Amino acid sequence: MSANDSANDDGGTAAGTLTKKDFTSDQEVRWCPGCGDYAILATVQGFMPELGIEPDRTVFVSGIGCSGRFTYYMDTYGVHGIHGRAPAIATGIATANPDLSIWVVTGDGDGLSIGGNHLIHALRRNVNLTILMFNNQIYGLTKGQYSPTSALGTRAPSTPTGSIDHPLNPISLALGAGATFVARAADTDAKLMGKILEEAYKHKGAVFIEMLQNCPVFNDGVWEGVKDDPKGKQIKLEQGKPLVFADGTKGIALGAGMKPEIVDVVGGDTSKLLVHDEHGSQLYAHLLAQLVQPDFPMPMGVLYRQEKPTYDQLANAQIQDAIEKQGAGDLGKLLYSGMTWEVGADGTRH
Amino acid sequence: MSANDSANDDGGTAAGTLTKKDFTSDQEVRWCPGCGDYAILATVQGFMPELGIEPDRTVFVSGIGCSGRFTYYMDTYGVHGIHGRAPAIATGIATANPDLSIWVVTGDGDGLSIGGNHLIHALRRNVNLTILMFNNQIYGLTKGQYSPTSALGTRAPSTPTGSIDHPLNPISLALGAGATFVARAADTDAKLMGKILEEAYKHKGAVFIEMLQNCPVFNDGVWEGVKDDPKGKQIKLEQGKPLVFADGTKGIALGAGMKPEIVDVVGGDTSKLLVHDEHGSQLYAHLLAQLVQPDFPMPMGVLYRQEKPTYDQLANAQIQDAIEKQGAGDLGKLLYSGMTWEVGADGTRH
Amino acid sequence: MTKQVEERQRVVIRFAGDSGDGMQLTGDRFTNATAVFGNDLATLPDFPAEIRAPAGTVHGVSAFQIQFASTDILTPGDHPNVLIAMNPAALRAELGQVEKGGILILNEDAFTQRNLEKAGYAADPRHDGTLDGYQVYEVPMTSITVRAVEELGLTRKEAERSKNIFALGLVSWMFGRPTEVTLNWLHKKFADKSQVYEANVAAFKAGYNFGETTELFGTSFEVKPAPVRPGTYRNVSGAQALAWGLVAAAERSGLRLFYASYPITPASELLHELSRLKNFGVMTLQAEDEIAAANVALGASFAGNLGVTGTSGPGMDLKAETLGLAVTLELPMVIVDVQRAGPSTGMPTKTEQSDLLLAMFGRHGESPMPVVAARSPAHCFDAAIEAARLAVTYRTPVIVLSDTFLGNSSEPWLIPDVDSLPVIDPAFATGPNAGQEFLPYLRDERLARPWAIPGSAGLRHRIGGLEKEEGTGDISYDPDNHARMTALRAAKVQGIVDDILPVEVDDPDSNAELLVLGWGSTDGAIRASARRVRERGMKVATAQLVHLNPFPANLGEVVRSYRKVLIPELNLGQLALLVRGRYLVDARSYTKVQGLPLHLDELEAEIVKVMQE
Amino acid sequence: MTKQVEERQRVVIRFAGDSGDGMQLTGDRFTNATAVFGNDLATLPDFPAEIRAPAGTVHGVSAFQIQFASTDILTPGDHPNVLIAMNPAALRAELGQVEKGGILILNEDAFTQRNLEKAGYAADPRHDGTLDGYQVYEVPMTSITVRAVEELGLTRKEAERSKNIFALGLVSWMFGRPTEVTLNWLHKKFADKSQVYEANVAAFKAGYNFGETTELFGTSFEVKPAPVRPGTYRNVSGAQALAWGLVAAAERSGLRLFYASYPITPASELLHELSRLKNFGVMTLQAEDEIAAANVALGASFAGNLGVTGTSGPGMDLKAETLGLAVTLELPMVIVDVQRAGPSTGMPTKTEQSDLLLAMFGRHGESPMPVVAARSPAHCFDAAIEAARLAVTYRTPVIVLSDTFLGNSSEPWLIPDVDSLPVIDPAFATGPNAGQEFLPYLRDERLARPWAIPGSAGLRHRIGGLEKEEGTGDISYDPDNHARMTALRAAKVQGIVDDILPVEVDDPDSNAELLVLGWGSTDGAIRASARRVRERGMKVATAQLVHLNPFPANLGEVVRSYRKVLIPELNLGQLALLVRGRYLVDARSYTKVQGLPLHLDELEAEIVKVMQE
Ligand SMILES: Cc1ncc(C[n+]2csc(CCOP(=O)(O)OP(=O)(O)O)c2C)c(N)n1
Ligand SMILES: Cc1ncc(C[n+]2csc(CCOP(=O)(O)OP(=O)(O)O)c2C)c(N)n1
Ligand code: SF4
Ligand code: SF4
Ligand SMILES: [Mg+2]
Ligand SMILES: [Mg+2]
Repeated sequence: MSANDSANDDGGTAAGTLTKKDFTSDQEVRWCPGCGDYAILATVQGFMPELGIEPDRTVFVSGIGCSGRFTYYMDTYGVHGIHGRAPAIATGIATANPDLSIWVVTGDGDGLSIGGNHLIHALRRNVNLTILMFNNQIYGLTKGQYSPTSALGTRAPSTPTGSIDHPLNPISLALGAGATFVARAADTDAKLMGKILEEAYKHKGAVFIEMLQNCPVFNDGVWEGVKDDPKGKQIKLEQGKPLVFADGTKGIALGAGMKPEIVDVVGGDTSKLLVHDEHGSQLYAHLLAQLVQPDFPMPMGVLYRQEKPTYDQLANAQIQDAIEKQGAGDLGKLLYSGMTWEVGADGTRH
Repeated sequence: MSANDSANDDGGTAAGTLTKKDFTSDQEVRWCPGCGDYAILATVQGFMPELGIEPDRTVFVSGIGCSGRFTYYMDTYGVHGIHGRAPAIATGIATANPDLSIWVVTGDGDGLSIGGNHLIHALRRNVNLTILMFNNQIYGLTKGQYSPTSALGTRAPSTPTGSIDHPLNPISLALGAGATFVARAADTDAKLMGKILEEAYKHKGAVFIEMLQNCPVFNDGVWEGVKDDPKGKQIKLEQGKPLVFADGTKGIALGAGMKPEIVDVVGGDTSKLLVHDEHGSQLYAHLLAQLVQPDFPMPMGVLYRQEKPTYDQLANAQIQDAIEKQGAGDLGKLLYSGMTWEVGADGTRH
Repeated sequence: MTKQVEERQRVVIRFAGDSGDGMQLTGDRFTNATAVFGNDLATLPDFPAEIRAPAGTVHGVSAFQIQFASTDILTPGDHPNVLIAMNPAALRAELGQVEKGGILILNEDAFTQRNLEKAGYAADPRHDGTLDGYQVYEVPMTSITVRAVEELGLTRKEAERSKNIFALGLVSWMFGRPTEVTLNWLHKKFADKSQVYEANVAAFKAGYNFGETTELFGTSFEVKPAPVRPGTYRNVSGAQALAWGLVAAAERSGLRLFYASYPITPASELLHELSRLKNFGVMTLQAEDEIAAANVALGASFAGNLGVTGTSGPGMDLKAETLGLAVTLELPMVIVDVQRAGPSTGMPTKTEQSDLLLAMFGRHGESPMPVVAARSPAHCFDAAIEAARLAVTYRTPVIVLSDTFLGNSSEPWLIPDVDSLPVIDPAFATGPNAGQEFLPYLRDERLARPWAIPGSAGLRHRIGGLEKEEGTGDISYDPDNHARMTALRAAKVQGIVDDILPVEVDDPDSNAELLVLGWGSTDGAIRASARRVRERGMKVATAQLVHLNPFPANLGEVVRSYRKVLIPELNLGQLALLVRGRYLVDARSYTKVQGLPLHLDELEAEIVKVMQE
Repeated sequence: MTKQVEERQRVVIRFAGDSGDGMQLTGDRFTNATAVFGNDLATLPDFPAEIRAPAGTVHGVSAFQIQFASTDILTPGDHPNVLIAMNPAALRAELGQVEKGGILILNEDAFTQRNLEKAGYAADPRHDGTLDGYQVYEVPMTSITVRAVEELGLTRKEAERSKNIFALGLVSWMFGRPTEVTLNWLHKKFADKSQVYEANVAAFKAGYNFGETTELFGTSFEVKPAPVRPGTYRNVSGAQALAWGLVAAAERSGLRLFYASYPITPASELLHELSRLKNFGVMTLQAEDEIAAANVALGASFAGNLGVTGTSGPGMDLKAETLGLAVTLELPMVIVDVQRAGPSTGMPTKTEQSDLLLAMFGRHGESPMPVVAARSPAHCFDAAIEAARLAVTYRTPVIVLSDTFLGNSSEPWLIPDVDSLPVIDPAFATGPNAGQEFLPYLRDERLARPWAIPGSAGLRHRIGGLEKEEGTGDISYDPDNHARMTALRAAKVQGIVDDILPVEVDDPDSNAELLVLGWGSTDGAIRASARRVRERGMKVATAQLVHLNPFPANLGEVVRSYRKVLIPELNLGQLALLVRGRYLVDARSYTKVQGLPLHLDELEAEIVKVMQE
């Protein structure tokens, strides 16, 4: 979303002086006890002031789902849209007013099931907005049906004998769609989330962040395999550092047939390991995307970023160009353009 | 789509004895003179008999677009659906009757714009069908608006000063969605198309084939950069052979930072080159996907394939299991299940 | 001391507590005991909108209402005579609905300062006059339950869980419910984990004996069994009945049921119910969205299955374009719309009847479709079969309108004999129908076209959304052909009128001035209010529409034969517009758009008002 | 020899040829010359359904029809008096419509065996009696043209291209069109590539002189200028006028126009036209589908732009859910539906009026929306402004109904003075509206809520699709609040009735028995047929609705004041249902669903029939 260059004009509260309270609405939060969404909300509300974002210039747009309620809890401008369409609404807002800071909150169902197409098109257009996808691998609000990210064999009310469709990998899909900023964090990892939000805020263009979110009611512990052992099951991505985990005793190398593989790091020799470069090649990012539990530790942090002109900039630039080249449109002239003819009071023509 | 195990039962004409005529409907073909669709149609109609497909067991499903008319020209069963939904209709047909051979014909707008979501979900489910996407980088039927695959800066009626959204790479997207068979051919390359159709027909699961199609009326020559110089601008993929082009004088290697690069082949030494393996890693397939004009020659043929259980198999198997485990359902028993009570003529209960 | 027994004709009880308190289970158990005892009954659960609102808050309250009687009744009742409130929030949320002077049974232990605050009570309602005029019984349910089970050595938390079963026992005593029904159920349910079983049995008996032995309750009540037609009965909810009706239609047509849907409250229940019936050969598919679901179902129908899709309002909007395709493809398909309160996301857990005009006209172009509405939970079974019958016989998509109220509520059901259900003939095309040729749009006497499925030898054909030439089905831009096809599609649907029952009018005195005409789920409330009006010595006729497109053949005559016609709907007058426009009768609307079912007393008052004008 | 000149009051000419023959351009040129000459006129292009059907086939025929007259006329005419057929296919496709005894001008060179076969003629229609009774003129247009330009040294192919200009020259002579208009245009157009310019000038003159000099044509025709109000005129098509109307609305409201759309015939023209107007600050976005387009426009409106989306039937279906959201968000938004023949994909290039009930009711829940219909090509300009005015003033989505016929056809337009156009006040919220607080759903006297856009200090608020509490806009499940909000949304739209003009009735003799009531694009045909009926000495009144929701305040009174009401529509009676249901008048329908505009003679006959009953 667009960094807010002018902190003080037309009455926006000055940045820096803001606190978490300034981003907290008066609405009672209504998620289930223990829902991962609480942690994410607290982190976002707490971190916004540090970014110096003005609430008056911030818009949250969400779809339908437990995640969708996020919008009501932020004391900013907000639209709680219909199911799956938040990226489209946000595209309209961002293109209409590029000065705003626009955040889209969606879920694995809202964003990847009904809303999958809008998601990929918002990403390919590189619209200037930040998409937070709360991935709990389940439909929470509608009481527990499996989602496009649910593991094969998930038993849910709509699949009592287990789901049979192969799950989507949100990161692969985002990269496949041409996303220019891709990151991942766990709901409870406030520190990492903060880092990512800061980078995301600086990034001009479409940001996609997968939040590993726990749904204690319908899918409890689905991410425990990653969260219970941060050292062993997560790779903390650091720019320019090799891909290591388990206290540096293991790492990721590019194996034969272009398959990622886990190798032991002996005597601190990381020469065989892949080195993280968030500005690296799309292919490298695809490799990171393929590191998923249970076979691999999961990369956490900024996986990929790339600078590209944003849709809203280009769209508004085209208008400016047109005005400069053709001059500001004159409605009268337009109506009289092409062939016209005069009829005099006497019926004469010329 | 499902190979047709039984050539002769319930009256289907015996395979082998069929000719192109058996697959040619009585409808007058109505594409523009010189349209690439003619070549594709001729190849498909001509090749079907060789595959021993029975027209009575074959279904073509298409969306809206010039490409969508394909269905009317095949003398098989066919549904010309609404815009973008063909993969969903085909999913219903395939799941209802796994014995059929199901072909989806779509365009870059039908399949990637309005229909993008159904496409990726059909692919991830690995439904047993073959998707032919006619990619002419334009909306033909609606008279030439730009499409999701149009190059940046495309001037079209809706973008007189040039399009500003970054094009989608259909192959990357398909891979990102988890496609199990991905291939590419040019509309005019009947030989290659035939090879691919044969492999596709053998493959159980979702097949995605990108057809580089020319629209002489609204986007003439958009693929000339690839088609005019097959040797120099195409990589003919062959299983187990290195990625070479330009009569073997050049090849593709994996460069630093995991970027593909073009290298000269000196003295026939191809040791540094990548070797094609259609059963290879997803990552390798993503690399092939990134080889696009103008920077690279484009890989033609089968880029990727992987065996996975198909949706229709699994879905029907679950029903069989249920019947075996619980016994075939008895409606009477179902209605009487749970708590019931008798009321006698005298009003007594028990 | 022996206690008095007071006889009542009908009683409405509402169990209310925190989402975690198991009120739905308590209600179900009480319902079963009541059913076996032989009262007529109707029930309505009332879930909180949030998945799990904070415990102890008003938003977290979950309630279950049952009306049971010694005569037949038609609704779960407007105003509870008895409210069981497990905590202050429950009291606060529900008190407004309880009849003045009604009985309140409160869980004393739950009325702590903290809980009162959570419920938003400034002062304790038990002492500030809030409850004046009610019969209040305070029972320390939690502590008694804990004591009753203490020797079983459960943790206090576990022990407390049984307090709803204690309440169940208490109320079972109050209304003389047979205890063995509940005890047998507990036995089945907990056969394995015996400790919990023991605890629940102990809690249930404790509750029952508490009523029996303590001085607190002076009287218990007796509600005699209701006389009903002999046969085997069960309790059934609308969702269950609708799902089973679809299965029955598949069985009676020999077609495979293919249900494709995208989850949405309150329609998800259908998907869940049908997903459990795989051994009936039922195929269920959870699609990526409603558009896909509709197209998958349509594809399944093209392939020779009974393609069905179900959803609620927002999903109906999305399916519109696909339904239009189904209309022009003329393939059998059933679309279930479990209506909820709109517009837009609206109030997803609340009921409404506001999708009628959407069902009629919610597609571009002239796109006629039969519409069938279910009138009671059990009737959802028949409505589903009827929709499938019309869809298959006439090769057309058919919309079934249900709603949140019907889907969630339940009633006793005289289980039908499967062989008595209508037989549906798919009549697949088997060969050429025009000399050597097969013409996919050559129609039969009902104007239905042949259904030729892929795999059939020699019947290959292509169909699509472009206008089709009569007979051949080839693309046609011919003006007269389009006019003809448009007329044929309309005539086919209108022609169904000869194949459906006339609307039945209930006019006991056969010369009433006023006809109350309804459709769908308002049936019970309309008939019950009419009864009350008649009990007051006034004459009123009622009729309930099941077929909304086409209207029954006799409807015009019926509405014209009454001086006044009143149309109560849970919308702003949608059926009224159709009836007025079609028959030019000055039907007037009674509308209610509160997300709640129609209440007897409201409608009774309106009827009387209209009659006295 | 001197030739006769015969005076005519009105003439209908149809230019027909292969898609490649440039018939549309020929028609446009003739139209401009005719406009300058001063006849009243109306035109209608008729494109082939396929992009480029095989050359020489009937499906590849492209036609352009113009009616021009010395009196004012209202339609492009039913039956051409003159047909210019550039090849056999054109003759075959169009002959049926030509008036008996009409003039046929054929390009003799094109009547080869091959072309006759391509056109599907077994025998040569010129010699088998097919053309008996017509005045047939065979002109070797191709060869004369080629000869006329030969010294310019073009290839034969290039030379042949000018044959349409030859035809233009010939017809210009026949009807005494001023040649300089065309010559000036050619000069401008081809200023650069002089060779082609020369060729076209030569061809035009050759055609003109051919008529003048050869014996073939005995008479030419004179159609005197039509008296019209003084002022500056231009020719304008419906698509152009609608696009410009939106731009005008943006200018008069100070809002930025944001048009988001997904291409679809015939609505794409709007997207194309507006994409060319970027220097007016117009933002256009081609979305991934219609759902996205609607949501983008809604988002733009939330951000303070005038969000507009346009489409045709299939796209309207898809936008339904989003329009419902717009209704409950109560944001200004305009939705343009350029109707085409349905259902489903139907006949994409043909016209129809069958989306009226969809516009009224095509959303789940009670979801009322104003609906405005354009009545002529030029009126599309006013309709767009009116829709935007209502949308902004009442904070509501508004649907504009146009159709293929309106969009493609054109008429002379007395260009309005920009300053005379209505001023639209966005009246953005600038501060708290309730003490220190800002309440997003606190309404003004029109029941409209404040429009507070992101970036405004201190007006932060969240809105969504769930039911909202009156005033605060917070989520509310309160039954009474839902009833109130539902009523308020309905009342707001109904309240617009005080802000729109009453429907005008044209009843010259002021005591007609029959009222012909129409809406939208049938205006011209209805008024013209009424004239004819009056010319036959009978009395008939007409009225054309622009506002379909709400209806004008006086409509009830109007329809009740006539003994008979006839409602002609290009659908199966959609307005008729609304009028009957609302006012209980026995309005009868005259319906035409052929993908064609209403024809005068058909309607004239119907009117007479109805009056004589
Ligand atoms: C058009 C439409 N279809 C379906 C629904 C019902 N629905 C609401 S949220 C949801 C899925 C939510 O899953 P997810 O996006 O993962 O969000 P979560 O609740 O898990 O945070 C569904 C199916 C709806 N509201 N609208
Ligand atoms: C719901 C809907 N929206 C829009 C259209 C108009 N439309 C028809 S085809 C098409 C795009 C076709 O492009 P593509 O898929 O690339 O097919 P091509 O014509 O290029 O083969 C569009 C926008 C439609 N028919 N239906
Ligand atoms: S259902 Fe799951 S995701 Fe939704 S609020 Fe409850 S815990 Fe959170
Ligand atoms: S428009 Fe293009 S794609 Fe369509 S038929 Fe013509 S040439 Fe082929
Ligand atoms: Mg989820
Ligand atoms: Mg295309």
